[in-house]
Amino acid sequence: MEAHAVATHAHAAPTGFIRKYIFSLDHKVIGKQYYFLALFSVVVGILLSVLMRWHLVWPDARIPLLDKLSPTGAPGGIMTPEYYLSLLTMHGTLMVFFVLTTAPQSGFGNFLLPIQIGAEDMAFPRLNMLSFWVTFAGLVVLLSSFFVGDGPPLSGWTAYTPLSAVGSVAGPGEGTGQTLWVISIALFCVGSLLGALNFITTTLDLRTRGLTLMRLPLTCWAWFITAVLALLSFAVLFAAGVLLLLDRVGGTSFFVPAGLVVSDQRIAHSGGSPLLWQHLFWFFGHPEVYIAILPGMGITSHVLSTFSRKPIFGYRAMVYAMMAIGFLGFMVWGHHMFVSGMSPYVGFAFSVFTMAIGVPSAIKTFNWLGTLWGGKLRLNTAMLFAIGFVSLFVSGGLSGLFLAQPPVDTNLHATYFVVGHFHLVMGVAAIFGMFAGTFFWFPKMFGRMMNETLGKIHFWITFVGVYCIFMPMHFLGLEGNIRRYSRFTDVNFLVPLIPLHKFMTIAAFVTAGAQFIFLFNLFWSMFKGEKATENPWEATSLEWTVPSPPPFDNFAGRHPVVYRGPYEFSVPGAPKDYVMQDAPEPVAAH
Amino acid sequence: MALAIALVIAVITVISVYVFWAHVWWLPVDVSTHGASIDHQFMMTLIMTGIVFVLAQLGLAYFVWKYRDRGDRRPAKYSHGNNALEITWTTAAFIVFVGLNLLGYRSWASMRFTPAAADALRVEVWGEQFQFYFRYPGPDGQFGPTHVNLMNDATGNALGLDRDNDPASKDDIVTATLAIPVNREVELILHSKDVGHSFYVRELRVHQDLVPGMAIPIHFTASEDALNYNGGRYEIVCTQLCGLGHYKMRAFLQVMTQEDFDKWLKQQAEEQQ
Amino acid sequence: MKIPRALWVAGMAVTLLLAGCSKKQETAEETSAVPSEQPAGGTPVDPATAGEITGKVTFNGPKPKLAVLHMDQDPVCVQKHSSPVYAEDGEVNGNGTVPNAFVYVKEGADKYTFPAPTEAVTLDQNGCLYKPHVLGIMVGQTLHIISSDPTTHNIHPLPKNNPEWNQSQAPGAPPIDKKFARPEVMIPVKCNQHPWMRAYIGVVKNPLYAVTGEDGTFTIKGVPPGDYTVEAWTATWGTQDQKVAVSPKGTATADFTFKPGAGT
Amino acid sequence: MGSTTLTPPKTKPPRGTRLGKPGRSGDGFGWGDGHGFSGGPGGGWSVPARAYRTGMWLALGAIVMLFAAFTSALVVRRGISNDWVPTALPRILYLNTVILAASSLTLELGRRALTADLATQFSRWLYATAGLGIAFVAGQLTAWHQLAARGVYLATNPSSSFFYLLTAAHGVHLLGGIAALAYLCWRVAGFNSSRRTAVDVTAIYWHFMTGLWVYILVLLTARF
Repeated sequence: MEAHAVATHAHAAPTGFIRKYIFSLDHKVIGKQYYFLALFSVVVGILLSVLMRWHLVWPDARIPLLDKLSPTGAPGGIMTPEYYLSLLTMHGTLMVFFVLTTAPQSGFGNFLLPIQIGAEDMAFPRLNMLSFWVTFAGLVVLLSSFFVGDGPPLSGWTAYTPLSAVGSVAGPGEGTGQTLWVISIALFCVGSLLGALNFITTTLDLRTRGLTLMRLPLTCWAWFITAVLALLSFAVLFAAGVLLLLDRVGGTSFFVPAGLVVSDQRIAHSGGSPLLWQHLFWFFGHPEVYIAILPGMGITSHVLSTFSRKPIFGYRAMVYAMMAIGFLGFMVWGHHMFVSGMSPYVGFAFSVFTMAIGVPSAIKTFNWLGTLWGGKLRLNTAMLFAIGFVSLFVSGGLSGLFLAQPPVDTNLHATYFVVGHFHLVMGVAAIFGMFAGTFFWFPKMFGRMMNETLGKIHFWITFVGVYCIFMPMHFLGLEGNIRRYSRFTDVNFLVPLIPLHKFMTIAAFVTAGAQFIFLFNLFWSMFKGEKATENPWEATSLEWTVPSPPPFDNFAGRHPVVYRGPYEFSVPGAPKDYVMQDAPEPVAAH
Repeated sequence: MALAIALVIAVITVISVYVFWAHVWWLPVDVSTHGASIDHQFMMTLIMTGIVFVLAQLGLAYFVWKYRDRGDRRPAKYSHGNNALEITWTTAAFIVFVGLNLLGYRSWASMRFTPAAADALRVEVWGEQFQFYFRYPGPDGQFGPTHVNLMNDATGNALGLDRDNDPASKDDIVTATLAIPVNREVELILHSKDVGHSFYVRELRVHQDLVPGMAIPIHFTASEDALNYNGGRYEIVCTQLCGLGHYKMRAFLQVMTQEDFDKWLKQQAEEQQ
Repeated sequence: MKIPRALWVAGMAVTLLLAGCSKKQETAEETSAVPSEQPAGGTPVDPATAGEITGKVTFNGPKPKLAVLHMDQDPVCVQKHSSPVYAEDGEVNGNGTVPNAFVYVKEGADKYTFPAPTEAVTLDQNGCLYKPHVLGIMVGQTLHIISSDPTTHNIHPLPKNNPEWNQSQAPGAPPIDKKFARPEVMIPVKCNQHPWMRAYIGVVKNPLYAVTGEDGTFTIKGVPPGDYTVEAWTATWGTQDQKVAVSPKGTATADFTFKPGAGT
Repeated sequence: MGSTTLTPPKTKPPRGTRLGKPGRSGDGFGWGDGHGFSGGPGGGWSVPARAYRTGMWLALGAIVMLFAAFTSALVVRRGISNDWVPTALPRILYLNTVILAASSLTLELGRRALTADLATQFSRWLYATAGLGIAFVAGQLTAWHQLAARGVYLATNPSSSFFYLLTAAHGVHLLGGIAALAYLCWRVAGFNSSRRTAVDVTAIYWHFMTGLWVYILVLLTARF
């Protein structure tokens, strides 16, 4: 594969529509393709969550048009429990894989990494194109499960075995739907592995002259470390997916133990281990949450520094903290399994590492605050979302400290406390990172500015909205409100909690509705926005030295040479309050 | 704008803290002997994270307001950081986080590192889509073997007991309600017939997955308090996604005095002979 | 629902998707193709000469002790019953007769045409039990599933020969109408939310079937004259075959006696 | 990282002329510290050869993780259950091992010939390597047939599941290597002692595949 790519790299700008926009080798086009793939997925994912929230609090309500979408999943418009779980599975899978893994890393990373390191393109453009199209195929296969057999699987995005392994006898969607799910994930793994390989190689080998590792923008560091995590973890998920597929269609018994009786039917498997799946899955799954959040951290650092008009506080500490998160991220997967039947001694060891991983996260937070301290804050929309990121990351991160401790987790495991925790810290925080990135780099990507007024309205509703949705989940968790229930009417202690759920559902409706403001702003600005200059934010990294949008080969044959770090703002004695990375003139202080 | 964001963050912080402080929603009552240590560890964590939460959020709010661009000529502070500060807060965070975790060691160890006492009441818990069954060993103290070819819910033999041929099964009592005596250690042995389930009684602070192919023991003691709430009746719920009926996979736990328990068990035994 | 392994080895997801679609179409075609499965131009039954088969099903052995069904987990089910509910499989009357046995003409009726009745067979969920417990239905005839319980059930047939499905029915949800494309005796039906709930559906090619009533007797009406193999099915002791001859307008008798030890 | 050789300055990797911009020379950019940078302003831009080595080592890293996951599954699966029946491996596997080892040897001989710019010998060794690779795959398929003839299939028991899984996973990866060799054979005239990145990168992969196979064989035969 590599041999094939050798030397086919240096490419001229294609002219045909297909080569230019569809099967493009240009990292900028591929980055936008990833971005729009994620945008489509997030719209579907939010729609699913709205339907779920609706059903949760008005379980007997007739949801308009839902019976048209799935006559068996919602007869008469009333959602069945199995359809709720199908939507839940699809929501989780879409969001985790096709949004959180895709947009911040493959979307922004593809568009910006080569420009920020002064390269013409990624190291392997053909692999890059392949990785997008494999990911696209994964999305198509996943969505196709809505239209075959009993619909999408109901085993959740974690697909715990044996529920996911024994076929349709275990529930609707566990036939064809679950098989399609596994294939989709396997495809996604392949796409991500190819992408990760490309990112790492590009960062290591294509940096321009003068751009030492410690002069990289923190975004590049984040993408690089994320790519390392992806390379090591997606291979394991792929292996797990192959084993699961063999259990499902090949009659093997990797994850299915002997003597199962499902719906009074004996299952002809023997000797497999359900915990093996959990170990393999979470060995991937925990690094995965850092894959989702690290690029957001990079974007936030970049945006905070730019609009504080200050160098990032503790650049090296930021880099080392990200490395530590990446490293420790591989040693904490067992904290998902405290009550799974895993050895309690092992569980405690995992908890120590998990608490330790809170340390680099705290370092990052302190450094962000340090960056704001003494700054000259320009509170535009991108900056607001970056500030929102810090707030949400703190809130969601701190609730992780409860779940990391086995005794405390005993009572909170599998409750809404967990749902609130990970939605805040890796869901909406990461999405706030994406919003910040979108407002920040939109001028570079599309050559026009986004509307600030609409952006701010969108920010305010979203920021308050997500707190109204996800903060109460922690309170529900205290009360023992179990997650993944399709209604709360059948367990006595859940019934008094329904009013709070109603509040959250209304907040979810409003917040989801506010996203139309963003979508409108995005597409309207693409065509009607104010034309962007080369460097509208007065930022310093290399992407702001090229036109907006950049030409096909980014630097038009020029070789930028880097003389300094990426966050040289408000340098005393400098003519302006920022100094470009490629500015050769000496600067008074350093 | 700066004031607005500062205020919003501050208001969110205050409301969040208030809800925790005022126990608007709170942990359910604890009716186990080990629950106090869990709740204590929870409180320690809550206090620590609460302090960090308030400081970080209010700090963020304050900085955003204080350091907004006021349009004056004040330049931003040109600083790349402070190594002493980095080392300080790294060390502090490490000590607080890991130290907090170590404080919880004894709570976890007392629950999980030691087996149940020899005289504990042993009960098997069986999960299936979507029902819990409980099996008491009867006077012989032995659980008879289960036969997968005999498992049939419709004949009332969900666990596949062969009462005619297995002497140990003869006196086994299978119920759909878990009754336990108060103040006596109970050891549950968790099994699953089909997919993963979980056994969770929030008032008992007991939570453990049922994993097919494994027999997982847990043990606890219901405290005297257990009789005082809701007639000693608590809900056992499944917390591991197990299929379409997950949301109503539930059973009841009835805590009784030892005499009531003996009576109840005898009555169940008579019904099943 | 298994997908051929060769396809997996190819690893072509899109191909698989197509396989999924084509499989679905296949099922639909089979359903519509059912009437043509009957021999073309088969003999219609002449009601003027048709006779009947009657008999009773008995069990010769110690009366099995039926277990009490534990409904504790769903108070809705408990409230529907004032006395303990016993398992229905293996029920034997005091005189040894067996209710809920399924008796049908297994062989000998293939030369006749029996159009599938337009009226549906109703299966009710009442008191967290299926009513009836055992029922017969013709290939292509509609099974009409309703619920009289204020709790959610799921209907989960576990066929060997027909496509498996599994669908929840909330209180107030519309009835579920389903058909079976291939004959199969018997299809167990289970509600996973109340796992003790069990019905048996006998899907047959002709209307020549009956279920023994409370008294253990049955009558199959409208049988054209001829020689037949009649089978009786019980949930507990398996099946028995018997040859009977039906004369024009005559009544043939087929009694079945089951013994312990046989069956599942 | 494997970036042991720097790109020869001012030479284009093979095929660079096909799609590349005319008149540009390749510079070894990328260290960020100016290492390997030899062109001045206005110089061309292309991917340094070490990027292909880096990419290959990363790919091998992912493959290592894949087989590490399979290995841990095997160890767990063998450890926890009592239904593990060792599968007697067909003897042809040992012959296959020799064939694969020989192919690594011929590939190395080919690379030596390339270093000495002995074009004919290089192409002969290359063809020999590809031929041996195909022979190995054929031998593996024969092993599958022999097992199947004995009635041992994928789902027969856990050890046979792992046998088919690991041999198939290795085989699929090896086919990739054969494709790369076929590509090298196709463009054999384009390589010489200084234009050889594709050859060297393929060699890394091929030797890794040989080592991986020996590892799998040990894993499948070891009794522990």
